[in-house]
Amino acid sequence: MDFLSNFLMDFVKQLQSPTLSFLIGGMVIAACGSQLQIPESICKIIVFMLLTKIGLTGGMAIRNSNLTEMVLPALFSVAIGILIVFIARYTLARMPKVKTVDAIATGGLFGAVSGSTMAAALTLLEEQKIPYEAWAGALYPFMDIPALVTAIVVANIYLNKKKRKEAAFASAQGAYSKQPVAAGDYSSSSDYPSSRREYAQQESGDHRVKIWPIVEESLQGPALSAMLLGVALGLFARPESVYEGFYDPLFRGLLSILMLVMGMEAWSRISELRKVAQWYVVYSIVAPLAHGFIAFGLGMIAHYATGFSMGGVVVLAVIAASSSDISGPPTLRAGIPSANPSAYIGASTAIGTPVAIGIAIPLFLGLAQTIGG
Amino acid sequence: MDFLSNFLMDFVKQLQSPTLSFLIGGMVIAACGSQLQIPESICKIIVFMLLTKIGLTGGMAIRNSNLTEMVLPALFSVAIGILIVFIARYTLARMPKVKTVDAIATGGLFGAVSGSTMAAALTLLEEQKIPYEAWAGALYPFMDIPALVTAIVVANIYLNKKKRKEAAFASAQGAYSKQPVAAGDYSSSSDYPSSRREYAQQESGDHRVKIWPIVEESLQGPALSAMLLGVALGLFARPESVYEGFYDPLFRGLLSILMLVMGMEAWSRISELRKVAQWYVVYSIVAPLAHGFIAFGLGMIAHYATGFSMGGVVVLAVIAASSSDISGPPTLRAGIPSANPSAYIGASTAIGTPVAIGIAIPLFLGLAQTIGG
Amino acid sequence: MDFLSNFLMDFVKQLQSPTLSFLIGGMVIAACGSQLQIPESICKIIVFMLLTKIGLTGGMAIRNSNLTEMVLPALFSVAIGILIVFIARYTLARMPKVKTVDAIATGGLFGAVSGSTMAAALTLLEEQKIPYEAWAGALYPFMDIPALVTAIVVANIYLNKKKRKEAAFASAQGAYSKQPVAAGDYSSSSDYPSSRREYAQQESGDHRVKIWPIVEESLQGPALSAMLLGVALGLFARPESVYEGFYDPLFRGLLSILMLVMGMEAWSRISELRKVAQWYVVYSIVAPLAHGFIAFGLGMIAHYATGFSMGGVVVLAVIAASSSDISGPPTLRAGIPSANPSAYIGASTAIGTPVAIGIAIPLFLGLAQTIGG
Amino acid sequence: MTQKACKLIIVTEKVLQNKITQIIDAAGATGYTVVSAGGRGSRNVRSSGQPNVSDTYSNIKIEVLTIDRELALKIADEVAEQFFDNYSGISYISDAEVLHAHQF
Amino acid sequence: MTQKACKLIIVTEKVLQNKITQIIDAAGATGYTVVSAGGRGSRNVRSSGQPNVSDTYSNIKIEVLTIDRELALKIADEVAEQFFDNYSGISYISDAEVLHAHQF
Amino acid sequence: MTQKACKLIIVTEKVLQNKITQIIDAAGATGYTVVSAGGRGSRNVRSSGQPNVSDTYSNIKIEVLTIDRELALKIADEVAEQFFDNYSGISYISDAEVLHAHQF
Ligand SMILES: Nc1ncnc2c1ncn2[C@@H]1O[C@H](COP(=O)(O)O)[C@@H](O)[C@H]1O
Ligand SMILES: Nc1ncnc2c1ncn2[C@@H]1O[C@H](COP(=O)(O)O)[C@@H](O)[C@H]1O
Ligand SMILES: Nc1ncnc2c1ncn2[C@@H]1O[C@H](COP(=O)(O)O)[C@@H](O)[C@H]1O
Ligand code: NA
Ligand code: NA
Ligand code: NA
Repeated sequence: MDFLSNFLMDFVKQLQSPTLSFLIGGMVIAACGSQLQIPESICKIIVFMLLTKIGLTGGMAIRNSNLTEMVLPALFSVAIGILIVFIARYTLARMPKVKTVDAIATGGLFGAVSGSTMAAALTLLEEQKIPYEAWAGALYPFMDIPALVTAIVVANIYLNKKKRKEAAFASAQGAYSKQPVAAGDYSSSSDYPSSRREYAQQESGDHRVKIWPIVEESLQGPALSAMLLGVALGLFARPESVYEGFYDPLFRGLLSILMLVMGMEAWSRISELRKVAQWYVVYSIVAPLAHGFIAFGLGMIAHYATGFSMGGVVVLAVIAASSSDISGPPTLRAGIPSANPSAYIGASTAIGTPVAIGIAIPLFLGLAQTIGG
Repeated sequence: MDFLSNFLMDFVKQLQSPTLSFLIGGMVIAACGSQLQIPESICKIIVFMLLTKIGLTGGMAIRNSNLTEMVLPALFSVAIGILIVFIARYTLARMPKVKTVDAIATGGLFGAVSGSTMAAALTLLEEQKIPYEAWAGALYPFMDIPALVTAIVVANIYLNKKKRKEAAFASAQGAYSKQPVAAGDYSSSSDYPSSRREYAQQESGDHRVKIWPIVEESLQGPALSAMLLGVALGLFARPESVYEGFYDPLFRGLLSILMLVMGMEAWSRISELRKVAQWYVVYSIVAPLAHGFIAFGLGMIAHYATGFSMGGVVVLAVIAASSSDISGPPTLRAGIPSANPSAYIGASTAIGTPVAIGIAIPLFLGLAQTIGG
Repeated sequence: MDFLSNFLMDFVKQLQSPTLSFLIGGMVIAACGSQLQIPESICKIIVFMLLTKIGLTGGMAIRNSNLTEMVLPALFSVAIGILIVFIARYTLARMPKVKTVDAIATGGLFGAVSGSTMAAALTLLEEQKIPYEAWAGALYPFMDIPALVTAIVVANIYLNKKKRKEAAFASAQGAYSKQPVAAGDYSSSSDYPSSRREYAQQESGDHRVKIWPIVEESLQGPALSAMLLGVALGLFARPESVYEGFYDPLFRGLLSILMLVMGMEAWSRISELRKVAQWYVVYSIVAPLAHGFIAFGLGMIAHYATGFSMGGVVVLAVIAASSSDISGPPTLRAGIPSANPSAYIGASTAIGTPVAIGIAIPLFLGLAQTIGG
Repeated sequence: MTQKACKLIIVTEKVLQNKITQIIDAAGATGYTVVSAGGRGSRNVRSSGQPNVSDTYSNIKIEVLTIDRELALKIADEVAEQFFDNYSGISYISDAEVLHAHQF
Repeated sequence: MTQKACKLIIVTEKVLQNKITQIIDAAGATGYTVVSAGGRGSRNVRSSGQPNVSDTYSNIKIEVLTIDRELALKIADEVAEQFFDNYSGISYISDAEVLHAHQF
Repeated sequence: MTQKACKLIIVTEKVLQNKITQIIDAAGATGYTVVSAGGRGSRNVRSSGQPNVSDTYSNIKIEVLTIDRELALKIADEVAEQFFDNYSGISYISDAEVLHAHQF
């Protein structure tokens, strides 16, 4: 009882933190119809600076770290990223009115990681003075990439199975469509083939999806490449002066602006969710918390096994709870073109992300404090 | 004599402040034909940050304030906002070659408030170490909205009166124009009705302008909603860490960039003024000072009645002297579409704002120091 | 031996500085195909802030300086700017497959100054605690403008000579092309003159290029006008508060982002160089160092003659080694339209600038330390 | 299968974007495409109130493919009637042929 | 010397830009022009995943001048076949007359 | 009342914008519309010198509605003569019908 009331008070207190209150503020002003716009170029540079800073922190930390400590958490990250996709495959995809590819893509997005959600968690950990491994941010790619790769591979295996026959048929048509069209008579209406082939069918010849291009595309995305750049500079250069005078002090303020944008974005996406099956709403409320608990559990194993800090456990839980907002969507769009982005982006942006930031972060923080303190 | 020379020396010193010198610098480099451009996205984010900061200051102050102190200044703000429109209605509008609607819209713009001018005043007050109520910035909407609403209502009442007959005629024509146009013959020139109806005539049916939509539109504008967001966060959240580490320290520097832009903008708008009656020039030099003096007087009443600080009196005078630059123009454009924006925006941007910042701010500051010291 | 190994260790250490490591990082991530983009509006505002800051530093310094000290370095700057163009005229232009106008334009660009390269040098000087005259940044226009003017004048003299005959012929044709074209018959194909005149030929009537418009265009460019604005404000206003609270503390961090962009840009331009003669590659590796050594030598003369500091000598060498990236290209494009920008921009951006920043800066810094220490 | 269509182009001030796209939707067109534009016209009824010193365009160009000329004219007429007294703007039509049996 | 040409216009999602310009190049067109666009269509197969709250457009409009109708149709066909099942997009053609003997 | 018109389209490098709009004004056209564009051409006389790594377009597309073909050709001719030797660019014309008796 006392525990619960403490927990709730802590919870409210954390909602008052700059990070979460700007998120809520964004939702509120969007709901009020505010015309406020944060230009896209500003959002881009903020994301760049936040992830470069996280990377720099990680890179400078790794220099003096015992990297064997990172092995177990990194392995768990990979496992969680893959697991989340299969959870979606065998829960969300089974729901009525939910298309299987849409569900797999949604799983991929929820398995992937949001840099801004992670930044919010790191900030709150610092505010609460809970220590965490400085390399914790570097777990990001270990969960992000496996989730996206798994989703794309699973979706294409599913599509290949389902479409083997149709694909054979369509490829015959495709060849036909390449024969020269009779031209010259401008007003005559030529007869166009109306059938088209599934994009993934190009792979259908060898019945295999190539994994490396997906990994490469993820690493080249703006979020991950900013972070890896930061790690590399932190490792091999001496960025301390700009880190201390620029990237670090501006971190929280820039994050508050980004949170505002994410709140506004969440609100404006809610209407899109109406067009898709209501199970997406259920999934995007439950999934972040479920994924977070799984990761929290695995993190506790690492805590007892290799001394992974409680702060690190929270980071692991939050990146599991988060869903990708920057590099995930385009990667999935290209890798599973037949999946409906309204479904997966809507679910993630409108509900998944606010739940991850506004509920999962304070929840796992509180849990860590209760267990750890 | 001594007083005047002191005053003049103070004046020059204030022109040397970063805020005012960047404004003048902007005018000078624009006059020299500089190709320097500050991207629009940067201006937008600067305005957002300045007004959020002012809002945060206000919100955090209100938490520990006796809000009854705010009642009188807020009432005066409303009164001044309305009064300024009527002043324009009965002075500028009576001048030869000045169209009445244009004059009313100009009055509305000069009655409304410029967030950046206010930011400049607050910065100079701080530099001069003159204390003011932290909630003083929150007077903004109390003057801004009444001025815009009054201008739109007065203009539409005027237009309704004037156009009742024409409107009846035009609405008959309007109905006619909706009958289907004979199509099919591509080269024949169909006969289009060339008459159009006044947009405001849509209101002419019930002879009333709806006030709430105008208020709503003002509140939803980017400037006011950033400020109100700041107030709300200052009140209900704990934004101290980002306030002290981000919004507050960047305030002056960002303001200097915005002042530069406003100086450049002022210069480049001057040519537009040539197209409108020269009375606009007279009005936009005199009005900011006149409005400022009225507000200063009312502020002094509040000073003696309820202990409103001298710094607060300066803020009140400056927001009266200022004319809106961000949310005012589009609101007026939509509310009084037949008014010529070259007239009101030109008058405000090219002359009104430089006068308010470059003359009114140092003037009222000096006055307050002389009276208060 | 010991000297060399010391020098090399210093060199590597300087490559680890934030400035140079972000440059290298940019090249690496571009080579890895990163999708990271720094929005153009961000680059513009960074350039503005860096050059305003350099200007402010200079302007505030000049207030308390003995300006006669600046005379010799300024004269040397002018001389170097002019000399560099003639070097290109009599070396690069003589190479096989190199068009003379292209070579002259390349010389102009390498003679002109890059604000960001200069900013990098100033930052490294500060990190190494090597003192330099605060007005050193103000040498920029003294080298930049003469180089651009010389290149345009030399190119047009060359073109006038070469084309006197062709020009006469073309201008006859040009007059012919102005006679009214028979219209009315929409489907008939009118006969267009296919010959066109060299743009510079408009000047060929009086056989003289006007110099003042080129100077004016340089001064009005975004980089130089930001810097001159800073100088003026530093001289005549009191910008200390924004300088210390905004422009100065953000300088290094913003520079690191700009260096990243320049690294990415350099890499992505390399392919363009393949289209032009390979002598451009040789030139753009050798020229920055050669120009730097000439300037270093002249700087040493000023060092012994008038006490020009060793830090100032480094600045002089680096601005000589640098090639213009912002205002130079458009000025040359307009002044020598027949020169191929792929050649000069490619040479400068892809090789010249990385060499100037990554090799020339640490080289001349090391040299100054060795000589001076 | 190609399909003859009429293409209506409206160039006007950015502030009108929402109001005009509502008219287009209400008229029953199947879609529209909007592009940022700058420009200068003969009437210049009203200047746009956009900042001069920044790098943005203050006009928009809206293109609407309609199945027949009548619908295009209806939209253009409505837009002109409501706005072109007080706002800058021009509209014109040209022919187009929509490909691939797009449901438009 | 003017030259009759065919102008193909494709309006579709920005993410496809690179893939479509590759198709255009491969088909042998001499060039293309791309413009940022916003819009609304009838099919709305997929929404773009672009942020709603920012000020950018998420579509592109690509214009290709081709020497004959056949090439335009070939490009449009290829694009529609590969993408228009899963992405928003429309394509149409109109006539144009290229001036000045531009090698296109 | 609709009015037959000629639409001239010029796609060229952004640096020429001011110079070309001066030519258009001087030639007596009543207006023009400018749009930011990217592109690739066959001639690529000169690359634009714009940054590759940023997200902006370095071309512009200018559209001029003219009352007759003659004026369009005059402008195109002048532009090509002054610039297209040294700058990338293409120009073409098509037909249009201006609506609502716009004074153009
Ligand atoms: N002759 C023209 N050719 C192309 N665009 C035009 C023309 N006249 C006007 N426009 C466009 O229409 C807008 C409004 O024109 P106006 O109402 O005449 O001021 C201008 O800003 C231009 O973008
Ligand atoms: N009738 C139309 N007129 C103009 N543009 C259209 C039209 N229909 C569709 N579009 C454009 O094509 C894009 C894709 O259309 P759709 O595939 O129908 O969703 C839209 O976002 C619009 O930009
Ligand atoms: N065939 C084409 N179709 C559409 N746009 C073109 C074409 N050719 C050239 N352009 C445009 O014109 C610009 C200059 O072309 P060019 O002078 O051939 O390099 C290119 O950057 C394109 O934007
Ligand atoms: Na996740
Ligand atoms: Na006011
Ligand atoms: Na140089």
